[in-house]
Amino acid sequence: MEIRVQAEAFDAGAELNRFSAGAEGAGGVVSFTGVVRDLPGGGLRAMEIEHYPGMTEKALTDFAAQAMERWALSDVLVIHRFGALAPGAQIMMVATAAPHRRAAFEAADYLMDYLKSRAPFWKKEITAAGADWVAAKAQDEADLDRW
Amino acid sequence: MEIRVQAEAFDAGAELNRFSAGAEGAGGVVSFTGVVRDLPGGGLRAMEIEHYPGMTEKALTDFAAQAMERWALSDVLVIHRFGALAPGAQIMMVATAAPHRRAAFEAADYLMDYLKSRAPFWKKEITAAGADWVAAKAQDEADLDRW
Amino acid sequence: MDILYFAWLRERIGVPRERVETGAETVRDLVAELSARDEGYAAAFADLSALRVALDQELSEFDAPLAGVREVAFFPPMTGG
Amino acid sequence: MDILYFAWLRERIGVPRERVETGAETVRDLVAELSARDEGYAAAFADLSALRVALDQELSEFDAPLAGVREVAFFPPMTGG
Repeated sequence: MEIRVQAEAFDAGAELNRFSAGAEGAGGVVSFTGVVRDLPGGGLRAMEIEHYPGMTEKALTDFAAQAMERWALSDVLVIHRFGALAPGAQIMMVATAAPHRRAAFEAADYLMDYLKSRAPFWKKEITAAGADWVAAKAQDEADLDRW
Repeated sequence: MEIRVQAEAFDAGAELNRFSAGAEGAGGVVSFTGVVRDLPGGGLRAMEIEHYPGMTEKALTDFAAQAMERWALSDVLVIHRFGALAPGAQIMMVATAAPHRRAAFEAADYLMDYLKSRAPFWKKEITAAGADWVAAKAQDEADLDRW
Repeated sequence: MDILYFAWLRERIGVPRERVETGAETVRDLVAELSARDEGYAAAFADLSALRVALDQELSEFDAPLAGVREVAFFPPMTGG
Repeated sequence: MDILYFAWLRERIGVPRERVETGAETVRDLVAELSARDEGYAAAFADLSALRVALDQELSEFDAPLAGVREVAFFPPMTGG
Protein backbone atom coordinates (compact mmCIF):
# COMPACT_ATOMS: atom_id res chain seq x y z
CA MET A 1 0.00 0.00 0.00
CA GLU A 2 1.54 3.28 -1.07
CA ILE A 3 0.04 6.75 -0.65
CA ARG A 4 1.74 9.84 -2.04
CA VAL A 5 0.60 13.45 -1.88
CA GLN A 6 2.98 15.64 -3.82
CA ALA A 7 3.42 18.84 -5.83
CA GLU A 8 5.73 17.16 -8.36
CA ALA A 9 4.58 15.59 -11.60
CA PHE A 10 4.72 11.80 -11.80
CA ASP A 11 5.15 9.37 -14.69
CA ALA A 12 1.96 7.28 -14.72
CA GLY A 13 3.46 4.63 -17.00
CA ALA A 14 6.56 4.19 -14.88
CA GLU A 15 4.41 4.06 -11.73
CA LEU A 16 2.15 1.44 -13.32
CA ASN A 17 5.11 -0.75 -14.24
CA ARG A 18 6.73 -0.42 -10.83
CA PHE A 19 3.43 -1.14 -9.08
CA SER A 20 2.67 -4.17 -11.29
CA ALA A 21 6.14 -5.61 -10.78
CA GLY A 22 5.70 -5.42 -7.02
CA ALA A 23 2.18 -6.85 -6.84
CA GLU A 24 2.69 -10.47 -5.81
CA GLY A 25 0.10 -12.95 -7.03
CA ALA A 26 -1.92 -10.41 -8.95
CA GLY A 27 -3.72 -11.59 -12.07
CA GLY A 28 -4.70 -8.10 -13.05
CA VAL A 29 -3.87 -4.47 -12.42
CA VAL A 30 -6.33 -1.63 -12.90
CA SER A 31 -5.16 1.97 -13.05
CA PHE A 32 -6.98 5.26 -13.24
CA THR A 33 -5.16 8.44 -14.20
CA GLY A 34 -6.91 11.77 -13.83
CA VAL A 35 -6.02 14.56 -16.24
CA VAL A 36 -6.65 18.33 -16.04
CA ARG A 37 -9.23 18.99 -18.72
CA ASP A 38 -9.35 22.36 -20.43
CA LEU A 39 -12.65 24.26 -20.14
CA PRO A 40 -15.20 23.81 -22.94
CA GLY A 41 -13.91 26.25 -25.56
CA GLY A 42 -10.47 26.41 -23.91
CA GLY A 43 -9.04 29.19 -21.78
CA LEU A 44 -7.97 27.30 -18.67
CA ARG A 45 -4.60 28.67 -17.55
CA ALA A 46 -4.20 26.38 -14.58
CA MET A 47 -6.03 24.17 -12.16
CA GLU A 48 -4.93 24.98 -8.66
CA ILE A 49 -5.33 22.24 -6.12
CA GLU A 50 -5.43 23.07 -2.44
CA HIS A 51 -5.30 20.37 0.17
CA TYR A 52 -5.22 19.81 3.93
CA PRO A 53 -1.74 18.52 4.74
CA GLY A 54 -1.91 15.75 7.28
CA MET A 55 -5.60 14.99 6.87
CA THR A 56 -5.09 14.25 3.17
CA GLU A 57 -2.56 11.48 3.79
CA LYS A 58 -4.73 10.14 6.63
CA ALA A 59 -7.88 10.07 4.50
CA LEU A 60 -6.17 8.43 1.50
CA THR A 61 -4.60 5.82 3.77
CA ASP A 62 -8.02 5.10 5.30
CA PHE A 63 -9.66 4.69 1.88
CA ALA A 64 -6.90 2.37 0.70
CA ALA A 65 -7.14 0.30 3.89
CA GLN A 66 -10.93 0.08 3.50
CA ALA A 67 -10.50 -1.11 -0.09
CA MET A 68 -7.93 -3.74 0.99
CA GLU A 69 -10.39 -4.96 3.62
CA ARG A 70 -13.40 -5.03 1.33
CA TRP A 71 -11.77 -6.70 -1.69
CA ALA A 72 -9.09 -9.37 -2.02
CA LEU A 73 -6.35 -7.06 -3.27
CA SER A 74 -2.63 -7.64 -3.66
CA ASP A 75 -1.79 -3.96 -3.43
CA VAL A 76 -3.05 -0.39 -3.75
CA LEU A 77 -1.30 2.77 -4.99
CA VAL A 78 -2.62 6.31 -4.69
CA ILE A 79 -0.78 9.41 -5.93
CA HIS A 80 -2.41 12.84 -5.78
CA ARG A 81 -0.82 16.15 -6.67
CA PHE A 82 -1.47 19.62 -5.31
CA GLY A 83 -0.48 23.09 -6.49
CA ALA A 84 -0.94 24.70 -9.90
CA LEU A 85 -1.40 22.24 -12.77
CA ALA A 86 -1.52 23.06 -16.48
CA PRO A 87 -4.27 21.71 -18.78
CA GLY A 88 -3.31 18.19 -19.85
CA ALA A 89 -1.28 17.56 -16.70
CA GLN A 90 -1.90 14.45 -14.67
CA ILE A 91 -3.59 15.24 -11.34
CA MET A 92 -3.71 11.85 -9.72
CA MET A 93 -3.50 8.15 -10.14
CA VAL A 94 -4.96 5.11 -8.45
CA ALA A 95 -3.83 1.55 -9.12
CA THR A 96 -5.17 -1.69 -7.70
CA ALA A 97 -3.78 -5.20 -8.14
CA ALA A 98 -5.82 -8.31 -7.41
CA PRO A 99 -5.94 -12.03 -8.15
CA HIS A 100 -9.29 -11.43 -9.90
CA ARG A 101 -10.11 -8.63 -12.29
CA ARG A 102 -13.50 -7.66 -10.91
CA ALA A 103 -11.98 -6.97 -7.48
CA ALA A 104 -9.33 -4.73 -9.05
CA PHE A 105 -11.95 -2.82 -11.08
CA GLU A 106 -14.36 -2.35 -8.20
CA ALA A 107 -11.67 -1.28 -5.74
CA ALA A 108 -10.26 1.32 -8.16
CA ASP A 109 -13.76 2.64 -8.89
CA TYR A 110 -14.47 2.82 -5.14
CA LEU A 111 -11.21 4.62 -4.40
CA MET A 112 -11.96 7.18 -7.10
CA ASP A 113 -15.40 7.91 -5.65
CA TYR A 114 -13.89 8.48 -2.21
CA LEU A 115 -11.05 10.57 -3.60
CA LYS A 116 -13.52 12.79 -5.45
CA SER A 117 -15.79 13.59 -2.52
CA ARG A 118 -14.14 12.62 0.75
CA ALA A 119 -10.45 13.46 0.43
CA PRO A 120 -9.64 17.07 1.44
CA PHE A 121 -8.74 18.53 -1.96
CA TRP A 122 -10.27 21.59 -3.55
CA LYS A 123 -9.89 22.64 -7.16
CA LYS A 124 -9.77 26.18 -8.46
CA GLU A 125 -9.89 27.07 -12.13
CA ILE A 126 -7.68 29.95 -13.18
CA THR A 127 -8.66 31.72 -16.41
CA ALA A 128 -7.96 35.15 -17.94
CA ALA A 129 -11.26 36.25 -16.36
CA GLY A 130 -10.25 35.25 -12.87
CA ALA A 131 -10.38 32.28 -10.55
CA ASP A 132 -13.32 30.04 -9.69
CA TRP A 133 -13.58 27.29 -7.11
CA VAL A 134 -14.93 24.13 -8.71
CA ALA A 135 -18.27 23.15 -7.19
CA ALA A 136 -18.80 19.61 -5.95
CA LYS A 137 -21.05 17.60 -8.26
CA ALA A 138 -24.23 15.95 -7.03
CA GLN A 139 -23.32 13.02 -9.27
CA ASP A 140 -20.05 12.46 -7.39
CA GLU A 141 -21.95 12.40 -4.13
CA ALA A 142 -24.51 9.99 -5.60
CA ASP A 143 -21.70 7.73 -6.85
CA LEU A 144 -20.66 7.16 -3.24
CA ASP A 145 -24.02 5.57 -2.47
CA ARG A 146 -23.05 2.64 -4.66
CA TRP A 147 -20.73 1.25 -1.98
CA MET B 1 -9.02 3.09 -31.54
CA GLU B 2 -6.10 0.71 -31.65
CA ILE B 3 -6.24 -3.09 -31.62
CA ARG B 4 -3.11 -5.22 -31.52
CA VAL B 5 -2.80 -9.00 -31.46
CA GLN B 6 0.82 -9.98 -31.12
CA ALA B 7 3.28 -12.60 -29.89
CA GLU B 8 5.75 -9.96 -28.64
CA ALA B 9 5.81 -8.61 -25.12
CA PHE B 10 4.67 -5.03 -24.64
CA ASP B 11 5.52 -2.34 -22.10
CA ALA B 12 2.24 -1.55 -20.33
CA GLY B 13 3.56 1.66 -18.81
CA ALA B 14 4.87 2.99 -22.12
CA GLU B 15 1.59 2.04 -23.81
CA LEU B 16 -0.40 3.80 -21.10
CA ASN B 17 1.64 6.99 -21.49
CA ARG B 18 1.40 6.95 -25.27
CA PHE B 19 -2.34 6.26 -25.15
CA SER B 20 -2.97 9.00 -22.55
CA ALA B 21 -0.95 11.54 -24.53
CA GLY B 22 -3.05 10.84 -27.62
CA ALA B 23 -6.46 10.88 -25.96
CA GLU B 24 -7.84 14.32 -26.73
CA GLY B 25 -10.24 15.81 -24.22
CA ALA B 26 -10.02 12.92 -21.80
CA GLY B 27 -10.39 13.68 -18.10
CA GLY B 28 -9.44 10.17 -17.14
CA VAL B 29 -7.77 7.04 -18.41
CA VAL B 30 -8.47 3.56 -17.09
CA SER B 31 -6.19 0.66 -17.85
CA PHE B 32 -6.37 -3.03 -17.14
CA THR B 33 -3.30 -5.24 -17.48
CA GLY B 34 -3.68 -9.01 -17.29
CA VAL B 35 -0.80 -11.04 -15.89
CA VAL B 36 -0.05 -14.78 -16.13
CA ARG B 37 -0.59 -16.09 -12.62
CA ASP B 38 1.33 -19.08 -11.40
CA LEU B 39 -0.75 -22.06 -10.25
CA PRO B 40 -1.60 -22.31 -6.53
CA GLY B 41 1.57 -23.84 -5.10
CA GLY B 42 3.58 -22.94 -8.19
CA GLY B 43 4.68 -25.20 -11.02
CA LEU B 44 3.37 -23.36 -14.06
CA ARG B 45 6.02 -23.52 -16.78
CA ALA B 46 4.10 -21.54 -19.35
CA MET B 47 0.68 -20.35 -20.35
CA GLU B 48 0.17 -21.03 -24.02
CA ILE B 49 -2.35 -18.87 -25.76
CA GLU B 50 -3.90 -20.02 -29.01
CA HIS B 51 -6.02 -17.72 -31.09
CA TYR B 52 -7.95 -17.54 -34.34
CA PRO B 53 -6.03 -15.16 -36.61
CA GLY B 54 -8.39 -12.92 -38.50
CA MET B 55 -11.39 -13.48 -36.28
CA THR B 56 -9.47 -12.27 -33.22
CA GLU B 57 -8.76 -8.85 -34.72
CA LYS B 58 -12.34 -8.66 -36.01
CA ALA B 59 -13.86 -9.52 -32.64
CA LEU B 60 -11.65 -7.10 -30.68
CA THR B 61 -12.41 -4.32 -33.16
CA ASP B 62 -16.14 -5.03 -32.80
CA PHE B 63 -15.97 -4.92 -28.98
CA ALA B 64 -14.02 -1.65 -29.05
CA ALA B 65 -16.49 -0.12 -31.53
CA GLN B 66 -19.41 -1.23 -29.35
CA ALA B 67 -17.78 0.36 -26.32
CA MET B 68 -17.18 3.62 -28.24
CA GLU B 69 -20.85 3.63 -29.22
CA ARG B 70 -22.17 2.84 -25.78
CA TRP B 71 -20.05 5.25 -23.76
CA ALA B 72 -18.69 8.73 -24.50
CA LEU B 73 -15.07 7.70 -24.94
CA SER B 74 -12.11 9.61 -26.34
CA ASP B 75 -10.23 6.46 -27.30
CA VAL B 76 -9.80 2.71 -26.76
CA LEU B 77 -6.68 0.54 -26.82
CA VAL B 78 -6.60 -3.27 -26.79
CA ILE B 79 -3.41 -5.35 -26.87
CA HIS B 80 -3.56 -9.14 -26.56
CA ARG B 81 -0.66 -11.56 -26.86
CA PHE B 82 -0.61 -15.14 -28.08
CA GLY B 83 2.01 -17.91 -27.87
CA ALA B 84 3.87 -19.23 -24.82
CA LEU B 85 4.00 -16.84 -21.86
CA ALA B 86 5.97 -17.30 -18.65
CA PRO B 87 4.39 -16.80 -15.19
CA GLY B 88 4.39 -13.11 -14.38
CA ALA B 89 4.29 -12.09 -18.05
CA GLN B 90 1.72 -9.59 -19.21
CA ILE B 91 -0.95 -11.24 -21.37
CA MET B 92 -3.06 -8.33 -22.42
CA MET B 93 -4.00 -4.75 -21.80
CA VAL B 94 -7.09 -2.63 -22.27
CA ALA B 95 -7.15 1.15 -21.89
CA THR B 96 -10.07 3.54 -22.18
CA ALA B 97 -10.01 7.33 -22.12
CA ALA B 98 -13.11 9.43 -21.48
CA PRO B 99 -14.18 12.90 -20.41
CA HIS B 100 -15.83 11.32 -17.35
CA ARG B 101 -14.33 8.65 -15.14
CA ARG B 102 -17.37 6.41 -14.79
CA ALA B 103 -17.53 5.97 -18.58
CA ALA B 104 -13.85 5.01 -18.70
CA PHE B 105 -14.30 2.49 -15.86
CA GLU B 106 -17.43 0.91 -17.27
CA ALA B 107 -16.07 0.63 -20.79
CA ALA B 108 -12.85 -1.04 -19.61
CA ASP B 109 -14.83 -3.45 -17.44
CA TYR B 110 -17.13 -4.23 -20.39
CA LEU B 111 -14.22 -4.80 -22.76
CA MET B 112 -12.60 -7.20 -20.29
CA ASP B 113 -15.79 -9.24 -19.98
CA TYR B 114 -16.02 -9.56 -23.76
CA LEU B 115 -12.33 -10.35 -24.11
CA LYS B 116 -12.64 -13.11 -21.52
CA SER B 117 -15.56 -14.96 -23.07
CA ARG B 118 -16.14 -13.76 -26.61
CA ALA B 119 -12.74 -13.21 -28.20
CA PRO B 120 -11.28 -16.36 -29.81
CA PHE B 121 -8.40 -17.05 -27.41
CA TRP B 122 -7.78 -20.31 -25.59
CA LYS B 123 -5.37 -20.79 -22.71
CA LYS B 124 -3.38 -23.91 -21.98
CA GLU B 125 -1.38 -24.44 -18.81
CA ILE B 126 1.93 -26.23 -19.24
CA THR B 127 3.32 -27.93 -16.12
CA ALA B 128 5.85 -30.69 -15.47
CA ALA B 129 2.85 -33.07 -15.35
CA GLY B 130 1.63 -32.13 -18.82
CA ALA B 131 -0.67 -29.63 -20.48
CA ASP B 132 -4.25 -28.66 -19.60
CA TRP B 133 -6.66 -26.46 -21.43
CA VAL B 134 -8.11 -23.86 -19.11
CA ALA B 135 -11.87 -24.30 -18.74
CA ALA B 136 -14.16 -21.33 -19.23
CA LYS B 137 -15.57 -20.04 -15.94
CA ALA B 138 -19.31 -19.78 -15.32
CA GLN B 139 -18.56 -16.50 -13.51
CA ASP B 140 -17.05 -14.98 -16.65
CA GLU B 141 -20.16 -15.91 -18.59
CA ALA B 142 -22.36 -14.47 -15.84
CA ASP B 143 -20.32 -11.24 -15.89
CA LEU B 144 -21.42 -10.67 -19.48
CA ASP B 145 -25.06 -10.46 -18.40
CA ARG B 146 -24.27 -7.20 -16.66
CA TRP B 147 -24.20 -5.32 -19.96
CA MET C 1 -15.75 -24.96 -47.44
CA ASP C 2 -12.88 -24.56 -44.96
CA ILE C 3 -13.33 -26.05 -41.53
CA LEU C 4 -11.09 -24.89 -38.69
CA TYR C 5 -10.60 -26.41 -35.26
CA PHE C 6 -9.07 -24.78 -32.20
CA ALA C 7 -7.75 -25.74 -28.76
CA TRP C 8 -8.64 -29.23 -27.50
CA LEU C 9 -10.96 -29.78 -30.46
CA ARG C 10 -8.02 -29.25 -32.82
CA GLU C 11 -5.96 -31.71 -30.80
CA ARG C 12 -8.71 -34.35 -30.83
CA ILE C 13 -9.50 -33.98 -34.52
CA GLY C 14 -5.77 -34.01 -35.25
CA VAL C 15 -5.69 -31.21 -37.83
CA PRO C 16 -6.09 -27.45 -37.49
CA ARG C 17 -8.09 -27.15 -40.71
CA GLU C 18 -9.48 -29.14 -43.58
CA ARG C 19 -11.40 -28.51 -46.76
CA VAL C 20 -14.71 -30.30 -47.20
CA GLU C 21 -17.28 -30.50 -49.95
CA THR C 22 -20.67 -30.60 -48.31
CA GLY C 23 -24.32 -30.07 -49.05
CA ALA C 24 -25.12 -29.56 -45.36
CA GLU C 25 -27.77 -26.90 -44.90
CA THR C 26 -27.03 -25.98 -41.30
CA VAL C 27 -24.09 -26.19 -38.92
CA ARG C 28 -25.89 -29.02 -37.15
CA ASP C 29 -26.12 -30.96 -40.46
CA LEU C 30 -22.40 -30.43 -41.03
CA VAL C 31 -21.62 -31.69 -37.54
CA ALA C 32 -23.69 -34.82 -38.24
CA GLU C 33 -21.78 -35.39 -41.48
CA LEU C 34 -18.40 -35.00 -39.76
CA SER C 35 -19.46 -37.18 -36.81
CA ALA C 36 -20.44 -39.95 -39.24
CA ARG C 37 -16.89 -40.13 -40.55
CA ASP C 38 -15.34 -42.01 -37.66
CA GLU C 39 -15.28 -42.40 -33.89
CA GLY C 40 -12.71 -39.64 -33.41
CA TYR C 41 -14.98 -37.03 -34.99
CA ALA C 42 -18.04 -38.51 -33.26
CA ALA C 43 -16.33 -38.24 -29.86
CA ALA C 44 -15.06 -34.72 -30.53
CA PHE C 45 -18.55 -33.48 -31.44
CA ALA C 46 -20.44 -35.60 -28.90
CA ASP C 47 -21.34 -32.65 -26.62
CA LEU C 48 -22.26 -29.57 -28.64
CA SER C 49 -22.98 -27.61 -25.47
CA ALA C 50 -19.21 -27.69 -24.88
CA LEU C 51 -18.52 -26.21 -28.31
CA ARG C 52 -18.93 -22.91 -30.09
CA VAL C 53 -19.09 -22.19 -33.80
CA ALA C 54 -18.09 -19.22 -35.92
CA LEU C 55 -19.24 -18.70 -39.52
CA ASP C 56 -16.89 -16.57 -41.58
CA GLN C 57 -15.24 -15.42 -38.34
CA GLU C 58 -18.47 -14.35 -36.67
CA LEU C 59 -19.84 -16.22 -33.62
CA SER C 60 -22.96 -18.11 -34.66
CA GLU C 61 -25.39 -20.86 -33.66
CA PHE C 62 -25.55 -24.55 -34.52
CA ASP C 63 -28.92 -24.01 -36.20
CA ALA C 64 -27.54 -21.32 -38.52
CA PRO C 65 -27.73 -21.96 -42.28
CA LEU C 66 -24.49 -22.54 -44.17
CA ALA C 67 -25.56 -20.99 -47.48
CA GLY C 68 -22.76 -18.76 -48.77
CA VAL C 69 -20.47 -19.53 -45.85
CA ARG C 70 -16.81 -20.13 -46.76
CA GLU C 71 -15.21 -20.70 -43.38
CA VAL C 72 -16.63 -22.64 -40.43
CA ALA C 73 -14.70 -22.78 -37.17
CA PHE C 74 -15.41 -25.05 -34.20
CA PHE C 75 -13.87 -24.50 -30.79
CA PRO C 76 -14.46 -24.75 -27.03
CA PRO C 77 -15.67 -21.73 -25.03
CA MET C 78 -13.10 -18.96 -25.19
CA THR C 79 -10.74 -18.18 -22.34
CA GLY C 80 -9.10 -14.91 -23.28
CA GLY C 81 -8.09 -11.90 -21.22
CA MET D 1 -7.85 25.15 19.77
CA ASP D 2 -6.61 25.58 16.20
CA ILE D 3 -9.17 26.44 13.57
CA LEU D 4 -8.31 25.90 9.90
CA TYR D 5 -10.10 27.17 6.82
CA PHE D 6 -9.75 25.91 3.26
CA ALA D 7 -10.69 26.93 -0.30
CA TRP D 8 -13.26 29.75 -0.61
CA LEU D 9 -13.89 29.69 3.12
CA ARG D 10 -10.21 30.48 3.72
CA GLU D 11 -10.43 33.33 1.20
CA ARG D 12 -13.58 34.79 2.81
CA ILE D 13 -12.30 34.53 6.37
CA GLY D 14 -8.99 35.96 5.22
CA VAL D 15 -6.68 33.64 7.16
CA PRO D 16 -5.81 29.96 6.71
CA ARG D 17 -5.78 29.28 10.45
CA GLU D 18 -6.20 30.90 13.80
CA ARG D 19 -5.99 29.94 17.43
CA VAL D 20 -9.08 30.46 19.58
CA GLU D 21 -9.91 30.01 23.22
CA THR D 22 -13.43 28.69 23.43
CA GLY D 23 -15.80 26.95 25.75
CA ALA D 24 -18.02 25.82 22.88
CA GLU D 25 -19.41 22.36 23.51
CA THR D 26 -20.20 21.42 19.93
CA VAL D 27 -19.07 22.47 16.48
CA ARG D 28 -22.37 24.28 16.06
CA ASP D 29 -21.66 26.31 19.23
CA LEU D 30 -18.22 27.18 17.90
CA VAL D 31 -19.73 28.31 14.59
CA ALA D 32 -22.18 30.52 16.50
CA GLU D 33 -19.30 32.06 18.46
CA LEU D 34 -17.30 32.76 15.32
CA SER D 35 -20.33 34.14 13.45
CA ALA D 36 -20.96 36.56 16.31
CA ARG D 37 -17.53 38.17 15.76
CA ASP D 38 -18.37 40.16 12.66
CA GLU D 39 -20.28 40.18 9.39
CA GLY D 40 -17.46 38.49 7.49
CA TYR D 41 -17.58 35.41 9.68
CA ALA D 42 -21.38 35.49 9.79
CA ALA D 43 -21.55 35.52 5.97
CA ALA D 44 -18.94 32.78 5.61
CA PHE D 45 -20.85 30.49 7.96
CA ALA D 46 -24.34 31.51 6.84
CA ASP D 47 -25.08 28.25 5.03
CA LEU D 48 -23.75 25.28 6.95
CA SER D 49 -25.12 22.86 4.34
CA ALA D 50 -22.43 24.24 2.02
CA LEU D 51 -19.69 23.46 4.55
CA ARG D 52 -17.99 20.42 5.97
CA VAL D 53 -16.08 20.04 9.22
CA ALA D 54 -13.19 17.85 10.31
CA LEU D 55 -12.20 17.31 13.94
CA ASP D 56 -8.57 16.38 14.43
CA GLN D 57 -8.37 15.60 10.70
CA GLU D 58 -11.38 13.27 10.69
CA LEU D 59 -14.59 14.24 8.85
CA SER D 60 -17.30 14.96 11.41
CA GLU D 61 -20.71 16.55 11.99
CA PHE D 62 -21.75 19.99 13.17
CA ASP D 63 -23.44 18.45 16.19
CA ALA D 64 -20.28 16.65 17.30
CA PRO D 65 -18.85 17.54 20.75
CA LEU D 66 -15.55 19.43 20.89
CA ALA D 67 -14.26 17.93 24.14
CA GLY D 68 -10.62 16.97 23.71
CA VAL D 69 -10.44 18.25 20.14
CA ARG D 70 -7.29 20.19 19.24
CA GLU D 71 -7.86 21.00 15.57
CA VAL D 72 -11.11 22.00 13.87
CA ALA D 73 -11.16 22.51 10.11
CA PHE D 74 -13.97 24.08 8.08
CA PHE D 75 -14.17 23.79 4.31
CA PRO D 76 -16.53 23.46 1.35
CA PRO D 77 -17.38 20.00 -0.11
CA MET D 78 -14.25 18.37 -1.47
CA THR D 79 -13.44 18.23 -5.15
CA GLY D 80 -10.49 15.88 -5.46
CA GLY D 81 -9.62 13.26 -8.02
